[in-house]
Amino acid sequence: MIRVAVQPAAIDVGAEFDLHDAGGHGASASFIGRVRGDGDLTELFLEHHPAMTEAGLGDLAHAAADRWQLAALTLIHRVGAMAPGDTIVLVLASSPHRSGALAACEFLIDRLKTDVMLWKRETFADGRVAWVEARAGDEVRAERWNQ
Amino acid sequence: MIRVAVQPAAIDVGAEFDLHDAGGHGASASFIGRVRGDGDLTELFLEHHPAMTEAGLGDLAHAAADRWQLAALTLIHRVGAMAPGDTIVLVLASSPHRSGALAACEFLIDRLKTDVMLWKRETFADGRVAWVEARAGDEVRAERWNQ
Amino acid sequence: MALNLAYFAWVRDRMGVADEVVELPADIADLTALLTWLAGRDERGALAFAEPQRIRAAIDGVMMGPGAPLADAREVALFPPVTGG
Amino acid sequence: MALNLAYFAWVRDRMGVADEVVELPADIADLTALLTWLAGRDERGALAFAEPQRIRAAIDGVMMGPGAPLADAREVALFPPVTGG
Repeated sequence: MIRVAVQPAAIDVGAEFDLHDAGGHGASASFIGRVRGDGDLTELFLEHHPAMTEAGLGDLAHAAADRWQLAALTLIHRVGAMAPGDTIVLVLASSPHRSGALAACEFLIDRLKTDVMLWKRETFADGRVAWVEARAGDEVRAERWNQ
Repeated sequence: MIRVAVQPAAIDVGAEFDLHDAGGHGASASFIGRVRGDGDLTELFLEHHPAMTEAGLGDLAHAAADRWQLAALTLIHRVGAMAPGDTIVLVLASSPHRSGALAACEFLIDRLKTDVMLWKRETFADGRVAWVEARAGDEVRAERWNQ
Repeated sequence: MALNLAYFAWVRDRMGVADEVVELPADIADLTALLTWLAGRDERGALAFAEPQRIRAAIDGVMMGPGAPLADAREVALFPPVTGG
Repeated sequence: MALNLAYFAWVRDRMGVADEVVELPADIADLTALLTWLAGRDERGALAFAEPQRIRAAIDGVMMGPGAPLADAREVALFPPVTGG
């Protein structure tokens, strides 16, 4: 089962785990990314492209499911306005053995930082607003998976 | 917060996530291992050493927390008799950024398969009982972390 | 040639609009030429596209490199490197 | 020298007991010698320790290699390679 979603609503991590785990897979790896409140951040806004963002996540999900023969995969990205502590992204990958689940999880979080149309904008307590700059290290991590 | 447990009781994954996530960490990675029902397996029994198993898990947990500067770590291994679908092991690692959480999670699951005093015994529908043999690949995966 | 342009993140902020339809001169054949043309067209274009190496593009929903031809393109999306996850 | 031995997994199955106290001959100085002595002592020992390369050991709670000396040891745990996780 592959489940991909781009949603403005809060990600219900517990419900997603339950849905994903219905198969009782041998090994499940997850990654959860949350909004950090560093430097008096008050809002994180995630901009997306209505069609291309979901298509990009879907492409990554299918690539991972094929490469590691996954039994189940959940890939959910929140968009719009979020507060510190909110879950931005949830990756859940399951396979009979641990290596595939762990590798797929890491691949997905690395690649969605460089391949999917999403942009972060930060608003701080003093009113300052800034678009987050892409990090060179993210490109390096994402590139590893092509080797 | 480091939480390590060796327990005969079922692992309550949702409750452990809630406990672990109380800090609202930037990045959380998890690994869940479950009993697979391959080949008509009816019971998986995990034998442990009362003192050394928990000490071994504790040593690994502290090594990971130090190496990746983790904000929180949960490492729970079930022992005794289990049925297909039951959770054997739960690893939860959190850090401000994704790389530490993901690496710690993988390190812990790799190393606990070679460094911690636990032994699996399988019982099948036809009454056959067999101790699981250690796999050479597990040694190779565990050894990577010393490089 | 009429072309739909869509802008995202700070490219949209600097252009002041989320999308527009432009009438492209016949000699603008690829993405690099399009960015140069937009940067020279007006002040907001100069602000948004002064550093073309910081711009990424998709043609009709597919990510493309700077040399990609515009022939038959219906929509070009222009945006900074992505920062999701 | 009196020494506590503890067995786990199939080592325990083959030895028929989970632990025992043995009176060790004076010339049994390290783990390798202990395994050879146990394998030669009786039939269950021969069954459990015929392949010493398949045995792992801990002395007083610390994992040790085959050359580890037994001097001052109170308990030696003998077991197959672990298979948790």
